[in-house]
Amino acid sequence: MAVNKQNHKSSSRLKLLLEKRHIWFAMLSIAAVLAVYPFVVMSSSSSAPEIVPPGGSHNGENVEQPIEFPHNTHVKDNGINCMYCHTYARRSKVAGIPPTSKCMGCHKVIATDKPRIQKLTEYWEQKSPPPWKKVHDVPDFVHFTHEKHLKRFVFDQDFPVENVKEVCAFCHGDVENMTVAHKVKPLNMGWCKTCHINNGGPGDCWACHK
Amino acid sequence: MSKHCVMGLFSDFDEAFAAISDIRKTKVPGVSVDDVTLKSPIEHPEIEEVLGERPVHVQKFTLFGAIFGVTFGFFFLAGAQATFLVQPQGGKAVVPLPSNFVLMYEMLIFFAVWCTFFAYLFLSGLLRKRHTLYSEKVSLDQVGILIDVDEDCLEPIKDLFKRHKALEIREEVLR
Amino acid sequence: MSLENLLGNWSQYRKGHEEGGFHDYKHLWGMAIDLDICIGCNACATACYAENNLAVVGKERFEKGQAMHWLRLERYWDQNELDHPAQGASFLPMMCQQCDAATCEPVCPVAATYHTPDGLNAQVYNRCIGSRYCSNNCPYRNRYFNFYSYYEDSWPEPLNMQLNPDLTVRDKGVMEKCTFCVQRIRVAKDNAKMENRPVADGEAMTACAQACPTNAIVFGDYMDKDSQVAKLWKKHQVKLRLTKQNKENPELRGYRIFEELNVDPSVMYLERVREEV
Amino acid sequence: MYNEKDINEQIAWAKINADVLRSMENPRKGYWLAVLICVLMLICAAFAEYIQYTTGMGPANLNNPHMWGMYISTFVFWIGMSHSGTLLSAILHIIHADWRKPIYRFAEAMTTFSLMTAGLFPIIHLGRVWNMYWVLPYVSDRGHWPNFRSPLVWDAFAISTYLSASMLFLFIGMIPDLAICRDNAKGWRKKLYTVLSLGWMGTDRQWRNFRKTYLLMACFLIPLAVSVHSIVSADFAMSIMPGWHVTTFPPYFVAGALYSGCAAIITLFVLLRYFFRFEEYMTTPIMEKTCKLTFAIAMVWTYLNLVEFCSVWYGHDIYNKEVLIAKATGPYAWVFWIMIFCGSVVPFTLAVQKLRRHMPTMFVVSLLLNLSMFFERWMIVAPTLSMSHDPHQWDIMYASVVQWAIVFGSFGWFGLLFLVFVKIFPSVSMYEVKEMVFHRRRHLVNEEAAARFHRRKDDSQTTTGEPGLEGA
Amino acid sequence: MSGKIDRRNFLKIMGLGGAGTALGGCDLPSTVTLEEGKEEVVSYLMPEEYVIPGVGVWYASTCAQCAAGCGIHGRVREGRVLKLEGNPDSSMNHGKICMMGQSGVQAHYNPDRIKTPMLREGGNLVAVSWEKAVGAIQEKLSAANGDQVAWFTGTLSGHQAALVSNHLEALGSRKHYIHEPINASVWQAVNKDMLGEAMPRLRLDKAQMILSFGADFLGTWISPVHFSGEYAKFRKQKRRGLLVTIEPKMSLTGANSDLWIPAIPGTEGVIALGIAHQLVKNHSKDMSSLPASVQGLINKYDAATTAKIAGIDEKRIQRIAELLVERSPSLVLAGAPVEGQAKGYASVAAVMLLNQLLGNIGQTIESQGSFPFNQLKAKTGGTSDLFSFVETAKNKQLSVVFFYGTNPKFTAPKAMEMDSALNDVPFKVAISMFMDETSMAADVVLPAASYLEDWGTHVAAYQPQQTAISMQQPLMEKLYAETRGFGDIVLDLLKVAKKDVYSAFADYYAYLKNAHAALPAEYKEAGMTDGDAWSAALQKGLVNVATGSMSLPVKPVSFGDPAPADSGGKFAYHFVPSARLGMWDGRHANLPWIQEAPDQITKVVWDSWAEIHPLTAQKLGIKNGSIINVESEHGTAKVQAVLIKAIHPDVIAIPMGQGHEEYGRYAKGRGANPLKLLNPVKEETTGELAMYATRVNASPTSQKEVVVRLGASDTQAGRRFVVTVPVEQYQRTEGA
Repeated sequence: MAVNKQNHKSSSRLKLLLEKRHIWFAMLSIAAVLAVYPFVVMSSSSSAPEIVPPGGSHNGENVEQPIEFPHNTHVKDNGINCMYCHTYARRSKVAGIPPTSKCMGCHKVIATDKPRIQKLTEYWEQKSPPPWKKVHDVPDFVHFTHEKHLKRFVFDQDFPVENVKEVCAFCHGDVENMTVAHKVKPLNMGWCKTCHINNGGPGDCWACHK
Repeated sequence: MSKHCVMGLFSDFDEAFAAISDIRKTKVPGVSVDDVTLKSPIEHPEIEEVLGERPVHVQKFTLFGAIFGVTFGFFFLAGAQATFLVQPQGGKAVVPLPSNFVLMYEMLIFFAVWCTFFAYLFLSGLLRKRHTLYSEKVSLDQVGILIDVDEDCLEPIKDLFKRHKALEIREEVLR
Repeated sequence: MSLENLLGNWSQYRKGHEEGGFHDYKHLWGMAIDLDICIGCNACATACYAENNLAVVGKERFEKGQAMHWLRLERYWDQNELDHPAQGASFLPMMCQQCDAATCEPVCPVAATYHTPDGLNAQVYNRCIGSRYCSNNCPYRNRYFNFYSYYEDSWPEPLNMQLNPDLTVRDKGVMEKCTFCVQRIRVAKDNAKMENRPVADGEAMTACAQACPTNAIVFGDYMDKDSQVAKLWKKHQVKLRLTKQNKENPELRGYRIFEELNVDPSVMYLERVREEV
Repeated sequence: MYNEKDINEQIAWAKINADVLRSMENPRKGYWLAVLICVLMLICAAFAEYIQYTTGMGPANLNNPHMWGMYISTFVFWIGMSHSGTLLSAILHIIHADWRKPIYRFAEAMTTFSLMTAGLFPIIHLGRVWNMYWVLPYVSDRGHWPNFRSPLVWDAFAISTYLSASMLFLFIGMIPDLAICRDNAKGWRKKLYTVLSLGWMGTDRQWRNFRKTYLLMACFLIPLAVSVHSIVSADFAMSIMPGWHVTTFPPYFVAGALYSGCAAIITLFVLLRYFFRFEEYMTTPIMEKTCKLTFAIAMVWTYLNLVEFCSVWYGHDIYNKEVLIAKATGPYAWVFWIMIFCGSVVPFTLAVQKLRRHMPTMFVVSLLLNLSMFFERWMIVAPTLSMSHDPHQWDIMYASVVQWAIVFGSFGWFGLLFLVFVKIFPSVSMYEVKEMVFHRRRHLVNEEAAARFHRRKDDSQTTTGEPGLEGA
Repeated sequence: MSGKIDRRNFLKIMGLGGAGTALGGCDLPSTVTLEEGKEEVVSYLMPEEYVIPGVGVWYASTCAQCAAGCGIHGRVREGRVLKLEGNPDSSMNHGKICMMGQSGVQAHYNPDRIKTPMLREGGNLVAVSWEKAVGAIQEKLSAANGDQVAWFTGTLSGHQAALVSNHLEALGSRKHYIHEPINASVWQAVNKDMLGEAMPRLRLDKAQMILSFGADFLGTWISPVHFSGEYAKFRKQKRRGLLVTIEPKMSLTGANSDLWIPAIPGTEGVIALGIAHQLVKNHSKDMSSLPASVQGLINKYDAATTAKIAGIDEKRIQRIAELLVERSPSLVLAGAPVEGQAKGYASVAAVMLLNQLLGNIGQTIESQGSFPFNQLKAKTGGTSDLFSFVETAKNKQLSVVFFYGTNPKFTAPKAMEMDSALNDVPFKVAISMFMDETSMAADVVLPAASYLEDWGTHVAAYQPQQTAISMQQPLMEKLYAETRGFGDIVLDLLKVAKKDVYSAFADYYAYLKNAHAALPAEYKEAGMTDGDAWSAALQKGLVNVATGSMSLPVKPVSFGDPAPADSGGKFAYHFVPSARLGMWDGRHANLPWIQEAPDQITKVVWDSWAEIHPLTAQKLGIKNGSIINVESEHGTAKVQAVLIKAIHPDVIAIPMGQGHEEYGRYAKGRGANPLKLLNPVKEETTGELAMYATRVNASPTSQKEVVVRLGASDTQAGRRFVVTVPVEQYQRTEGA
């Protein structure tokens, strides 16, 4: 390899290149593209009263529950409203797990022969509720409240309450078709924040962190 | 006709200087001063008297880096500040220029320095495979002259080197 | 969003300068503390411990100045007293003054402390990295730092069952301070919002104001012109956004501490009164 | 009185190579002992940091008024130290003071290493160290950015810029020397230098670009160094705290930085000269010049100190004044007066020629100067926190064992880096000494020729460089 | 109330999940704490009525942290009580609460609570079952002669007091010792004699001037929260009320006075007489209705004599008399330093005489009216029962004693030999939440439920404008299954002692509900069932009681010369065991909030200390923070010296409350107990312990410690922190 020669040649080519004016435009346009990227990161539509469901997906782990509760049977096959069991959702920050008595209300007579129901009955008789595992868990410093989200997306919109599962699905996914619930949305801050921006939610940090 | 590369080592710079000026003067056909490379343990800017002016372009990259740094700095900072959902303002500007100037200044220098560095690596032909015709004595105290010549000019050059009391002459065939 | 946000904020900034900054706030929580009837009984400070999950640090750490009292009751003696403090002691409940131009805010490297749209000076614990600059830049020295994981020994079981679940228990390395009981404000605002009505005066109440046996601490919304606190500020001719108050009646008792530093605190104190006998 | 030359221009180039390369070989027992000491110091710091990491900032004795302690003052100290390289190398390079050539390399290394030490302190002092990267502007889905108005973010930017720039400066300046090392080394060193020298051959093209790059770097390094220490001063000056909110802080900090940098150069000068037998390169006249420079900076520092006191005094800001009075009379008075004595009185020894030619004296003096500078930083950080606006929170604070251990260990860390450096990299710039020798010899030859031409007899006085200060 | 265990389970797991710690130690919060299936969420077995997880509900109850009986609201969430606030319906505290009341939750959740009954076996207290513990008690009770059984309690009122009385009655004993170290017993005795009513209603809000002789009504006197509210009204009157305090060591009230005058304890009576002298001589107040002996005393203490004895400037005395006349109606009060002397009764009577002379009675001192339910009235006490208990015990006249709500082993002076008296009682039953000193000495310890998990009623001794029976209801399930409410324990005793009456009640709750149902019809709204009325009472937290209005007849009281007689001998300094709001008599020393709350005056935390005037300290060679020995005839206390000007130079004060030998991790081994030093001097008329009559000496040791206190500077260093303006300016702008 004729290094020396090569060097001279390349340097003279470069010299040509450098003397051309348009190189400056090229360089500055690279700079401009790079410089606006923070704008691009956050760009999205402005707040509006209509509902923009949050996107995003998450491949949740399969959580082992004491009883493999089949959400599909209850919601899809039997058409039970989410808030029938998760009754606190409209009144409190937590949606609540139904008390065992509520399960037993039906299952004293329904499907008593199924092993899962027998397990439930066992818990009931031992007077200890099943130790459910938390699937949708946000960090302790996040103060999410179901009550206000339902107000925003259901009650303020005159959204039919019987279809509330569509709103629940924003964050909990298609529970209707799940057996044991698992996480299908990221539930992380960026995700929450995007939804807040799209739906005109508060942008104040203290809205969630106290 | 194959190309050859010759290197002569000289005990001091004055000898090398004289040798190059001889090359320039004698005008051996097929040998151009442009093909001469001086290898020295220290810098000899005065060699340009005989080698001819060879321009340096590093500063242009530096300028580019500086301009890029300062514009990027501004847009980056302003963009980031504008995208805070809640503006920590307390009645103060969202894009506060005085404090942004500080960071723009730093970014100017940051990019300028790095651009200079990479331009230097690029323009001085570093980071390449080393020429085989290299004597470790160049890094000690001797001065080398490297010249690419056609085969037929080889001897005159060697003679010229010898005339100038070259301590050692090496050659190599270029492919 | 972002560009819009930028422009919107820019105009807000301009407007802020013309009209005094806080006019776009929906609420501006403020306080008025009457030092004449503050008896220095510590009820407010203890209420703060109870409400805000404040760690009890113990004697050794208290000695080192690592206590976590968000509200401290300062006690001063007259400078020119002779043998005895003939006019008693001066008590001063000192909590975060929720400055409108807070000096702590611009210095936080990660923007963990910022100004909320309620005019509060917020501290986001989970964003804080513990550089402690905010505390250094607070002339009131009202920011407290978690020098240890206090929760480990401050609430031995079952004392931890008392912890207020509405706010975070802070771990080591995090700055914290008085929030004007933001969780209580939040509840009041939420209740009002659920019922689609404005927040009533006295509905949002800090724990200290709630406890104060003499009602020396008055808390409320400065933007609500009918609130007790707004009336008091008005009565004492103290205005926000001023470095120096231009009172028609300079004898009125309202004043703000370190007003001259231009930090624009949201707490107005009323001067202590003593009768020369 | 003393008419020595900066350097013996007749010194053979081969000897230069040999001398410097010798210094990089065969560490003696003393070297390993020094390494061991440094490692032990570092272990102290690591242990202290472990305690602090696991239990919180409490063991450091920080408290409500004193949210910052010796970590920050040591941070400022090391940042200040880092200005030595810039001063000696960049500034003197630009003004063509060629006497810098034998000593700038280690000064530059000092710059880099003290920056690497300084940069640790803001991290160590964080309450939640594990989240330190939040200060950097990185893209995340949360859309979080640091608060660019905070001087601490400026610090992060400035230090990273300064660190990368000074490392590049050090590295670029070392490439020709690395090539020399490459040509003389064997084994792993050969590989290392081959990689690091980036294929340097000393061609005229490389030299041309090299010279330009080096000059450009130097040009950027000077304003950068000034801005870095101004930004460090902004950590204080941008606050509203009495004693911190001072307009003269940026120049005061820069002067202090140059001062401590110079003092540290003297210290290391003496040490290297003694341990590596560099007497021929680190000569007494060069020491004298360094001392004179230090003396000048010491006087600038003294002046700025006085200006600060005066402006506080005449400004009549009560809080500021209180802090100033407390500095001089309060619990930290002993620190203050040691700082004044060592920083403003002791440097007069540098003006005495006899003393400044005496290496052991200069070693001690330079340590005293650095002590003064260390105390100066403490006097900046502590009294303001102890005596700020709210008298209710007044307090006195001395650093705890944990703080001391980490500060102590930082010296070990710096020492270790430096010790590794001197054995791996040439601590005297060989090619530049050669240049210096070359040019001086050529100058001498010309002078002699001129002298012969003018038939002057007396040519003994016409050595190059400046003559010594007569009978100081 | 279904599923007790489940609910508690729920609390512990789900509740704490919500409260939990926030910022996990070294984790990156955003990555690590977003977890799935790691945390358990426990549901109810049965839905709890009224309980919505995540929503706090406020329930009314009554504070039992001191005897004042303020109404409280407790915030309950997920079955846990989280915070206590004042009950706005209570005319006692109008929704306000003091630091002690706030700390009630810490007593309730205290980690050092007794969880099981304990029985002394082989010298040690061992955990036993309730059956065994109660069996042991019943065994001793049946063996004992009825009159040898006694109850030793703190102030009791409401149905608890009634049950205790009934228990004693059933056993045929009249021995109910009631002990409160912080009391107003002598003042009450004087009132009883003078006004016919021990606890008249004080109208601070109507007074133009209050002259307080050591009555710390803002801090520790009778009903501090109520008086604080009244004080605010007193200050905010059209003409701002004037407060003058005369006391040996600055109390919280003293700290808020317009004029604070330090006085040697014991000379207050003389000062009062000196003022009376001025009133009679210069302001033509009529003293003709007074007994001749009193007239003689008034004549005796002219300004010069008073000034000489009390060490107060003559002009001050004249000026105070002038002000009292000028600002009528006024209110003159006497507190512990006046009472706590051998001649305490005379001193208090001399002070109350001023009210009589000034015509305040009927103006600012009103009758409480007659309370219709005599059995529910507060049973208050002081320190005289300590003497009688020790005497009776030493005479071996006691075989079984029940202790509740008091800790005499801690509060009795060493010289009283309480320890040996307790040893002389063969069987002691302590009903307590904590292992305090007395419980440690008991033979059976019964774990009491906290007042936040217990039922009860309270009728405070001092009733504000609206008299009420305060309701106490559990705010949450019992924390420990083995604890029992005090009412239940006494009821169980009564079920044995008086089976025919009490076996009808399943538990104390049933008893109370029944008692409420038995209230006259005017206590229930028309058309309400008993159940509704009961719910309404619980919801409001009180039952208002109509009291007949009564006037106070003033009876002249004759008393002796209150001038102090003794010189103290070799002990040069007057000793003041001062009371602190918060620590009280030491019963709250186990609450971390109280320990960490700075003392109001000295701002010291977590310790006890001796307050000394700087001049005295200089004389004794004591520096701030020196460890000193405070030595009385009966003991020595080693404490830290705190130099403070807010004390008479002849006085050394150590606050009460610390110096526990037991009482849990926060109290144990902290500071010194000043009560141990006291001389067992009796007040001559009432037999109370003269707590302020002890003389001490102080000497420095070589040790010195940092005073751990809040705040560094005693002065504002020129800052505008607390700005004080003269009252004239206030009147120009806001008052009058």
